[in-house]
Amino acid sequence: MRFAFTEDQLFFRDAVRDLLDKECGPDVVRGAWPAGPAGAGARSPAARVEAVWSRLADMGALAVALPAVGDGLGLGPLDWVLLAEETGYAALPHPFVETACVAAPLGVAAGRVATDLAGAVVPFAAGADTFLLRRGGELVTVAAAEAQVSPVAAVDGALAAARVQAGTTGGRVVAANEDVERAFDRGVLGTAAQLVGLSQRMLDLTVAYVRERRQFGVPVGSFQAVKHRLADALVHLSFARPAVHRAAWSITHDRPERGRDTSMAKAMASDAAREVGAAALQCHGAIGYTVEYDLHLYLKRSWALAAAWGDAGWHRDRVGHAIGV
Amino acid sequence: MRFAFTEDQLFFRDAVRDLLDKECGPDVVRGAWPAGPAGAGARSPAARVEAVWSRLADMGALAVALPAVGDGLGLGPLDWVLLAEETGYAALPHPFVETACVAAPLGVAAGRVATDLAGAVVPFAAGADTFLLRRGGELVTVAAAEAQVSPVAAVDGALAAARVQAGTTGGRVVAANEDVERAFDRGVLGTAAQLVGLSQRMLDLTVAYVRERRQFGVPVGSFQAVKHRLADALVHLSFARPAVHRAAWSITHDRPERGRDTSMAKAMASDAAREVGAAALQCHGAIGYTVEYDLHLYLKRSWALAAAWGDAGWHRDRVGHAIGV
Amino acid sequence: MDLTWSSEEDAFRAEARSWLEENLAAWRAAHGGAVASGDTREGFAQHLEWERMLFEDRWAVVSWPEAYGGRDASLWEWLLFEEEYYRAGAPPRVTQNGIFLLAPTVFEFGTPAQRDRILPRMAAAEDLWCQGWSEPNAGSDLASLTSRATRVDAGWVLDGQKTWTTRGAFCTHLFGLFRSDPGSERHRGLTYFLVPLDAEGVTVRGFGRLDGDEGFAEVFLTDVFVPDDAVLGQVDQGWSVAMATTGSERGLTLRSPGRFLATTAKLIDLWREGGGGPARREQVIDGWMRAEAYQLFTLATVTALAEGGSAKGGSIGAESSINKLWWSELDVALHRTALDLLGPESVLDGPWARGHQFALSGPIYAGTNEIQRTIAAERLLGLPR
Amino acid sequence: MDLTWSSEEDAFRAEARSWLEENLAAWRAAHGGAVASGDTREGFAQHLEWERMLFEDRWAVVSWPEAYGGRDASLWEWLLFEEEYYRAGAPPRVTQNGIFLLAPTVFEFGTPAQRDRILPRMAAAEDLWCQGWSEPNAGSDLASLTSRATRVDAGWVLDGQKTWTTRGAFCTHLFGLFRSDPGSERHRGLTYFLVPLDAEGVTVRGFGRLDGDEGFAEVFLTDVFVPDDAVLGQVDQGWSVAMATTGSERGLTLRSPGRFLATTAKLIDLWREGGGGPARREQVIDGWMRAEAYQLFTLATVTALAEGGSAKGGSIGAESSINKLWWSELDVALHRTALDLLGPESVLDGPWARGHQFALSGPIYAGTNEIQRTIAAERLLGLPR
Repeated sequence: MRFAFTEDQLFFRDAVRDLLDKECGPDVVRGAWPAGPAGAGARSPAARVEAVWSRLADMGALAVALPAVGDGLGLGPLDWVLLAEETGYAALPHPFVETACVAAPLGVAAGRVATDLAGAVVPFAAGADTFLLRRGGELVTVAAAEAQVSPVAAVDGALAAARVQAGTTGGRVVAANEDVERAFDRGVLGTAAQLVGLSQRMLDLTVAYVRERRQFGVPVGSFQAVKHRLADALVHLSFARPAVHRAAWSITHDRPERGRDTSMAKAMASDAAREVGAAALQCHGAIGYTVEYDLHLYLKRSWALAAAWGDAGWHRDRVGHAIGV
Repeated sequence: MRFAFTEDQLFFRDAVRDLLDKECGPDVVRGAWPAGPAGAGARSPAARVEAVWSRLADMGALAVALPAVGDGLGLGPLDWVLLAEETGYAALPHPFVETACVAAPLGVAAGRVATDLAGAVVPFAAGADTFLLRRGGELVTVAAAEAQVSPVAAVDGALAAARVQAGTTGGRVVAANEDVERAFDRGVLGTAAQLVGLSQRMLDLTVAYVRERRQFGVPVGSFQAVKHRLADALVHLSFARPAVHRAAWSITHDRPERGRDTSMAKAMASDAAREVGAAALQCHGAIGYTVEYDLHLYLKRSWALAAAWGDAGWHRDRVGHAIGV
Repeated sequence: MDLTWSSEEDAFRAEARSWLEENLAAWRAAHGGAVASGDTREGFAQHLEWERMLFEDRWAVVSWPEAYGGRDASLWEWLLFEEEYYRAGAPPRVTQNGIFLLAPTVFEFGTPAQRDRILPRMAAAEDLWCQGWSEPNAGSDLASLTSRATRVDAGWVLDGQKTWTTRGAFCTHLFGLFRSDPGSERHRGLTYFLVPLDAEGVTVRGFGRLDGDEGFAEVFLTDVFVPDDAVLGQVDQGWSVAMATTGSERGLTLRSPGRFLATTAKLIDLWREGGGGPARREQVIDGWMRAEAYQLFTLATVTALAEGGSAKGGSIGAESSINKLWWSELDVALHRTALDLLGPESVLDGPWARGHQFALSGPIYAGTNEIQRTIAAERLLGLPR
Repeated sequence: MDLTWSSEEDAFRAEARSWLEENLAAWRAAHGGAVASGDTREGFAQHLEWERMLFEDRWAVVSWPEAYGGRDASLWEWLLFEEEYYRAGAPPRVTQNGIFLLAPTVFEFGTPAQRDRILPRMAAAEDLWCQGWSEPNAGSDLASLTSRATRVDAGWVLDGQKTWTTRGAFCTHLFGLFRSDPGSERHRGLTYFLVPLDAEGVTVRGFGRLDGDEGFAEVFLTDVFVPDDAVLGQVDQGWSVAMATTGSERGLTLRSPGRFLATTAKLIDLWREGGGGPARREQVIDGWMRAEAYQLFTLATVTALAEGGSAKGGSIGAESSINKLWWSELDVALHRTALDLLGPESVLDGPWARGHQFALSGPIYAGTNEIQRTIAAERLLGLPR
């Protein structure tokens, strides 16, 4: 029994964290938003937004789970779950989960991948190179040019979401049967990890704000109501995180409880993100309600991901079936 | 449109309140508990417990809804709902709701009444003179001596609960068909009103305690966490109360929404009692957890009544059916 | 107790309902069926047309005296009108900061000349008022504001910065507090001013809100001269004047039950459209009960107000705090339930998602819910400060 | 990461399981199948027999050194033992205040002579320890205690009153803090004392708890002489000595996940017995997930402790606050759900109702949850005091 990551895993996590900290600040996330009042505030140019993805590729973060031929490392969820957490922390405006966690283990290495495994509203569809789509009991890959992509307006402007249609033929079959569910579970896990990262980001932002912001002659963070609300947020986050890490282990070892554990992770991470997000917004007060402040970038991503890949209710139901309730 | 009681209704309420304030303090409630450690603390003798009932009868509070012949006033729920609230506030250890609200309008004036309309665990069965029991689609009255009464141990020691069996024949039919449901709704309403009264009592006790109790050099009630918890308790109580009063109106006028409104009242009053009770216990700290302090008398009654006459979940379901959800 | 409406009230409701139905259709048709949000510049102009239609037929300010454009309607009729307004799906009132926040204060504290000057133009949506309460360092802690008013000949010179002024970029006037006694602290020495935004020295900068609308503004004031009659109430007594308005904002007027009853009806429809499964059923029922309880609480409050004397206004005092806690949390709960029902589709920028984002502002604005809880605990329960 | 148990650990678990099964049956049979609550006088005596059976076969204190009656078990084995203990439905440990609260402090601060004197008799349930933290005016605010210790020749004289001492009326010894420096305030000048309850000048009065058991006691001390070796740790340093113990109380040791996993399993059975309808299904699933998450959090904590050096104890610091918040609220939620499932039968004085009442004490004792939230906010999030 050992419930902890290896030094290598933590080392890679730290490297990705450092990269994103430097290269994927809120200005970069905002740079992925459409121009307009909703995306107002400090914005990086498109080139900087693109650069993050290349840098992640350069450092091998996208190839962790690619089969161990060529650039691939052939590693499993325990090796990428912390990276997913970091991409959540940064609200990375690119399909890390879809590309590196879902598609790569299927041997798909064709640029940015978007997939309808997440639901009919496909995140990051607008900039995708390849679509990974359900067809019957199989998963097929289709080049972006061969699919019909109908963009939709999402609350999270950086989500670049769309509905995607491809014909009933063509494309390459990359998974079937149980492997489709495995791919789905990897996406669920990656998304749950991103929600944990997003929750951590929202909590960090809020703690920093309430330590500085003064009202009634004292820092807002010295009020018991604020302390207790943020303590509760921390509690939610602290208990969702090990559920996510355990699911990574269950998937890595293809345990019989894989589906149950993955769904528990997503349900808890989605609920935690809702609690933490609500606490963050409330403790900020009016400034949190403005788009020029950064909180909304993370809050809206957390709403999007909580609803994608099955929401908390859907996954709670799946857990129920697994435990006979 | 006028959502308020008449002066007469308020006057009668005040009279009952004064009586119970003088004659039905916590020592009297505790006097109705079986002797033993669970009922430890200042206890009045049985005679004083009995006296409260006689005094209520003397002032006419039990005959408000009795048909207007003899002592009866022939009045409706709007005239007794506030009295029920007061009996809840006092945690009166007698079957006021069963006798004065449920049985009296059926012309039953045969001492203390207990009824299985409340559920299979019949409150105040041990001291009842008459049982009002479901039989098929009818309600019959049976003298206490003719029923099999099997006492059960309830958490609320003053509840004097039992399971009650009577034969399939005998007794007097006092209601049938829709009138059975009307009798049930009166019991639900009276119980909801008692829950509102109990919640008010628990809140009052707690407010008084936290104003006096000092820790860390200041009154406990000056801490934001305590203030906010009790403010939330007040909010719950303040919005449950009008729901109860509206149900009294709906029953009085036998409105088509009678069942819906009554169930909404019970659901909200039960939920409010749970919230207020939990807040009261928590804000008291350890002393609230002792039987020598009074809080538990009201807390345990609130648990008992929240579960009797259909719990919050049961009534929420009934509301759902009524509104097409 | 009588929970039925009189035949006159029923007739009033019927008149409101048919007017709303007909005129809403006409207004929407005039904009090709696609009216923009009233918190955008384009949508604000469209909503002003709607406001003028309301005014034209005396529905803009039903409870005001006829002389100012109202119908002298009772509080009950006002409630009925609001219920019909939301039931009809009519749009948020872009004039609400004037008619719901400022107007009660003008009625109470204004001179006859101020009333005559301000109220008719406000009712007609000719003057558009925004509130100037908050400053960058005075949000929840309103009394810490630093904008100042300096006495000069025949008037005052205002300096400072206001922020979070809803729709400030589209309005013509601002009301707010300024420190008129330079040596004063906290609640003392403040004065309530009425400021035209086209006055020299005023700069307004709009900025974006969570829901994507450019609905907030910062207002910068540099050496802005206003005459003596720009003062509402007494000099240096602005705090108590403002608190009357704040009471209105928190209380009955801004959040009529009709809004939540209408949201609940839509939520029930949404639940049915989704197949009406058991998973979220209790939440939907709970939402209905909470909205219904808000209606009942309001009826009790209006009864008390009506019987307490003034049938037109009066004060509901600290009770408005529990009122605000209830509706603001109810609104969040209703919208969260809707998002749960929408599931994956909830990420789309639709009416429920917009409504959710707006609902989230409820526990923040008009005095945060933390402040409301403290007020309720101290003033209603008597807990020590 | 490896979430499997070794074959040695599996064997340890199997041994514990079969021992518990067999011996629990024997113990219950010896009392005609009806063992009273350990918080009543009669039940306490019955539970002492159980404690002695545990000690006899070295299951009383598995993680202690063999010399003191333990098995030198790892924290992992301790967790496994606890899980089996609760799964078997074995009773609450009436010795827990000694073995879980005092013992870690004795291990850390006791002299070799104190360890030898105290620990074996504690393990054997010969000395029965109760805690003497709270006083009538020092509950949450522990540092405001006023019981005092006066230096005399070769020892100390203790005076004062302690309260809320769980099972104090049935115990033989008390541990607690006394003010040894008469001029000191708050956390300073306190000393940690070990007091035999049969010492001259000690009076113990039991009183009733919410769940009907006589489980609390007040302890009055008047001119009670104790020798020098009744002091644990250094004179006047009692606060830091006590905090180590309090950390244990709040932390890992008192609330092993096994208890909540066992409650959850019973809750699922209850839901099934009631027909398994949809109304409370989500609550049941949620309860299971929260208990499971508590288990996982604990595994992560134990891993960190095991790798941080001491595999036997170590400190989990302020993290124990979020631990306590989670399990105490989980326990309330599980029991509330059970009462909901029981419906009208929930009013009966049965195991779930008892469990519910006990669960309600969770957010109060061992540092109220309000205090835990403040600790978590200040020490883990770094919010200002």
